[in-house]
Amino acid sequence: MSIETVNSVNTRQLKDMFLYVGDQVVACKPLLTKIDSAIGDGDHGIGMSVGFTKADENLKANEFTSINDVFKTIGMSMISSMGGASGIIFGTMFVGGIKGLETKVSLDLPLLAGIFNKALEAIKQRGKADLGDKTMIDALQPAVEALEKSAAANESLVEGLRKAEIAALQGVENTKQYIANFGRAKSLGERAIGHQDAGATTVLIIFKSMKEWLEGQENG
Amino acid sequence: MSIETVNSVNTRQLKDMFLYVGDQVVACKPLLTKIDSAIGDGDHGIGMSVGFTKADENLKANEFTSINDVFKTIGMSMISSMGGASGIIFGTMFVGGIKGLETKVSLDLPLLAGIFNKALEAIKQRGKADLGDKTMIDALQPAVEALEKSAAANESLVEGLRKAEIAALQGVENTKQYIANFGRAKSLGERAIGHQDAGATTVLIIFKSMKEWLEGQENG
Amino acid sequence: MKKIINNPGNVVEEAIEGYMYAYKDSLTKVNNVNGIIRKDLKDKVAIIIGGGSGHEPLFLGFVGEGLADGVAIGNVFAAPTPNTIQDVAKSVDQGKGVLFIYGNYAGDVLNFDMATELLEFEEIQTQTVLVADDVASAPEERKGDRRGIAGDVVVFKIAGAASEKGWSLQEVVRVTQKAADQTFSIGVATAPGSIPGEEEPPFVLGDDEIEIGMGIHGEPGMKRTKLMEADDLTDELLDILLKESKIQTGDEVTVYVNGLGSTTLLELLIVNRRVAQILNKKGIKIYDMDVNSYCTTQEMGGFSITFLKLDDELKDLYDAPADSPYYKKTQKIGEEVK
Amino acid sequence: MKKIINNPGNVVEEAIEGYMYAYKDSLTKVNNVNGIIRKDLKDKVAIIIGGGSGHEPLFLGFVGEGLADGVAIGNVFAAPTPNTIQDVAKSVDQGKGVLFIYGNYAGDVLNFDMATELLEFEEIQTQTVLVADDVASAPEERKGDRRGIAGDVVVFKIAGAASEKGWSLQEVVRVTQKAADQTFSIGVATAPGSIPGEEEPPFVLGDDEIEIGMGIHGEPGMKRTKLMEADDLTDELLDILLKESKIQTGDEVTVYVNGLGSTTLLELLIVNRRVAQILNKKGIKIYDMDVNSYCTTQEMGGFSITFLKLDDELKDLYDAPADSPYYKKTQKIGEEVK
Ligand SMILES: Nc1ncnc2c1ncn2[C@@H]1O[C@H](COP(=O)(O)OP(=O)(O)O)[C@@H](O)[C@H]1O
Ligand SMILES: Nc1ncnc2c1ncn2[C@@H]1O[C@H](COP(=O)(O)OP(=O)(O)O)[C@@H](O)[C@H]1O
Ligand SMILES: [Mg+2]
Ligand SMILES: [Mg+2]
Ligand SMILES: [Mg+2]
Ligand SMILES: [Mg+2]
Repeated sequence: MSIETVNSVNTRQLKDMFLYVGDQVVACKPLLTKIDSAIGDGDHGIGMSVGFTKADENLKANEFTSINDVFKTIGMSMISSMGGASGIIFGTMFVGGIKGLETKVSLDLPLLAGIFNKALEAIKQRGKADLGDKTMIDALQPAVEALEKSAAANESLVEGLRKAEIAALQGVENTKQYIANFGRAKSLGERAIGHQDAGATTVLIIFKSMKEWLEGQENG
Repeated sequence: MSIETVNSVNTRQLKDMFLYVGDQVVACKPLLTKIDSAIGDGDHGIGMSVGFTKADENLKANEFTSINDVFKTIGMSMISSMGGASGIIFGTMFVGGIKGLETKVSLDLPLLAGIFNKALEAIKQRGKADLGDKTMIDALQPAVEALEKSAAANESLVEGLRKAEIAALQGVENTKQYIANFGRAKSLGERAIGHQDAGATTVLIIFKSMKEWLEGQENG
Repeated sequence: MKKIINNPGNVVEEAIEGYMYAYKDSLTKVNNVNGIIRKDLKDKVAIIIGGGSGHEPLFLGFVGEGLADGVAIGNVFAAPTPNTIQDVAKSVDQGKGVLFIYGNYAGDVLNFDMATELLEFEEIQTQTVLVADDVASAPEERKGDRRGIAGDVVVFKIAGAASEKGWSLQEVVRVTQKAADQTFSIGVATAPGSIPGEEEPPFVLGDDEIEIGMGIHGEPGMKRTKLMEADDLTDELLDILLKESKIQTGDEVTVYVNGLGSTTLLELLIVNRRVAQILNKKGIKIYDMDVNSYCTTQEMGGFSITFLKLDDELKDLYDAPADSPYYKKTQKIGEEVK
Repeated sequence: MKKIINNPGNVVEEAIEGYMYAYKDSLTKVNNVNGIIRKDLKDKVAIIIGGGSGHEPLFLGFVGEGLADGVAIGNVFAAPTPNTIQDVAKSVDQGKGVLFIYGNYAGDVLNFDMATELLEFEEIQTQTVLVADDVASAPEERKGDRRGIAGDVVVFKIAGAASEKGWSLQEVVRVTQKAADQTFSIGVATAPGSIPGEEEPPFVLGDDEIEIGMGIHGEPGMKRTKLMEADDLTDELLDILLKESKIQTGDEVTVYVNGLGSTTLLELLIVNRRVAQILNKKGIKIYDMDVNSYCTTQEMGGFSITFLKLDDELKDLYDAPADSPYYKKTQKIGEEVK
């Protein structure tokens, strides 16, 4: 690929991108474990590793003809292997946005923003949590908003992801101030304050890794 | 009592002497625990405390008309409260020597030597252990021999107990070289070497405390 | 933490294999998922239980006559996946409906609910009763937020007995919900457990610290305090439990004293003594007491006390025979079969 | 070590009290001593078991139908006193004789033997079968020196079933001795237990050290080694156990995988999986497997594996129903009552 700005990825590139994302999340397992231990039950890193390892396996074992299939494979891998809250929640982050979507073979920023926006709604519906409840939504929602804003400004895919990462990071920071209303940290009350949410951290890692992979493509 | 050498004790004094002995053994509970932990199951100090505490209770609750009764009360207190190997073994150390003995109201060195000698035989018969098996016998047998020798030389009761203590101490030292053939240290083989036997240590404490009590009477 | 395991990623699968070797005469493994069902399925409402691993014998130990018909097993401390639940449900359904019973945790609710949606497509009728017995996890006003802990077991017992009687799904749900509503627990933690394969414990307690009300995944409780004598600690727990449950003089309860892992039966029996003394003093009738480690968190230290407040209907169901690998209730010889 | 106790000197008495509150319908406390007996004593040979406390549910948990008629309970890790044993024996004797069954430890032998002497005066006929299943504790030439560990339970089971059939004392002794002779165990320790009230553990193991063959009171075993994977460890234990027991292709065994306290059921099931795999591979028939923590040493880490080699007579007795608080064997519905 050229050093030009990447404005869209095809099915094969999308698969490669998420293989890279998965590797990064798996590499962060100890960090996620530590964060979930502080206010949850300590298994978030393990769960995400299981999910992305399964996704990795299923991505590698198959050829894909649409980006819909890539998203679906990742999401269903998570839902069918992880269990726990995050199996459904992160699974829905991938399958929730492609429901009813016509078959696509390339992904640009507007489409990505649209998919994750729909996924966000699906997550909220399933999990009943909203912004400020100290969940992954606190990172995902601002990230989605950043994607949308960037798309509206006709910015490139990589630029959109850069902004999404920044927004997700801010979201993770925000979770430190919240008490938890969902998940295992729920009963913690005031004690949760000062600690960041594990799932939100995973969302940050996902956006950061998508961006890194794209940057790698630009510079490569 | 005078500063004269004490040559015999009456029933009441014998009771007081063993109340003192009991206190000393109970005070040594942590030491005995530690020794039994190294090569046994760590409960010898607890067991001896239980036994002497029960003896203490029964000695204090009753008036005694013979030294036989004092010995019997101590021994039966142990047998009926301690359990474990040492309940029988140390119980027999007190009841084993007065079986068939005519009623006595005072105890001198030859009688003490005789009682403990008979007790030693009873212990051997019950427990099937002998000198060199790394048990309390390794302290008791030399102590009894010292008492007998001292009695044969017409020495005083306190002198006899001084020599018994020295002999018991040597016996305890000897146990360090032995492998154990009885009790929980049995399976230890060579690994028991270097460690002293817990029961032998208790025998030493008993003789040492009897002597101390008598010396206290002389000086008092 | 020294754990007797192979690859940490395989603990659940391998434990299930080991379990199946031991109980293959009465249980069957469901293909491809971590689910187990009874061999002698009856033509009745099916009871399905489930939850994360790491709490053994909960959940897999309670499949059998008079208890659950199937269990959906998750990874360590993680709810089972929707497809596991779905496959277990399909394997046990007799066309009379399926009742899901599990502890009230976000992850479990999400996964069982998704399974329910999937099962709707297959026209399998499902109902759910959540166990939310842990009074330390939320005040009465937010009862629906309470977590499920050892009380799971007694609710399974009631549901299993009701379904075994051939009751309709609606009736089984009604009485199971009644049992769940009347089940109250409180726990205390003295030491953390561990996640197999992880070096660090999920939480830390000081050398002489305990935490009253701590959840079975180390969820924070009501207060940290110094270690105290068994009787004082039991008194404090009972104060909370009696207040929250509103159980009072004249009521009748069955009591579970449940060890969390490394707290020994010797200790649990000492606690049980105090529970009985206090209940007797308060004039609360003791129908039965069960002292066991049913719901553990690996080698976590501590225990919980559970009360199920009984009425005649619940007593009858509680007394029914049960026969699973880790919970058996025998019919006494000469006793009338109800 | 944080223990949930009151005065350390009272743990045994208080635990017995707590136990009696839970099981008073089926058991009776013997006055003045730490002994418990069945309520529904039958006109048969009486089975008495006993030993030190701290190993719960051993020994007190195994009194009931098809198991022991009475238990004599000692202080923590100490044999029961002669008068405890004597009073328990007097309480259960029906004039058909009493069989003492206990683990082979010096203290237990001394106390039970003294009780035997005392009972002779009262013309109560007693016999003794020692359980000496721990193959790590002495080589075959000194089989009589072997300690008794988790194998106790399966021997109690056989004896209880035989006495329940109304057999004579001589016949019950014969078959119980046969069971004891055919019971073999090997253990491994990963962490020490504790004596309630004592701060220091009775032994120390390095952070990654385990000890193969260690006894249930921390008696030294065959070798210290590094922690290994469950399968490798199980293989090593099975090698020793199969060699010492001479159990071979074509033989039939029942298997107990017994946790020592803080080793979890999850881990024990993983061990059981490997045991089953190896036995299957070697063509040794598995009649039954029981994975439980029957014989513990407080919160000691580790486990033991026990084999009882079966013949037709032993199988029949093993299958008989049993019903005690911590061991139940149910008659399957439709199964013929033997
Ligand atoms: N209802 C919910 N909505 C959105 N995210 C949630 C919800 N419940 C939990 N989460 C996310 O899941 C994360 C915890 O995941 P994980 O530790 O894997 O599951 P569990 O809580 O079952 O142990 C939390 O940090 C939070 O971000
Ligand atoms: N057969 C025996 N003969 C004499 N003394 C014995 C015998 N067996 C054990 N002992 C003594 O008992 C001591 C151990 O007592 P204790 O720890 O109280 O009992 P246990 O061995 O039952 O835990 C040993 O140190 C030893 O001196
Ligand atoms: Mg978690
Ligand atoms: Mg000892
Ligand atoms: Mg979890
Ligand atoms: Mg002992």
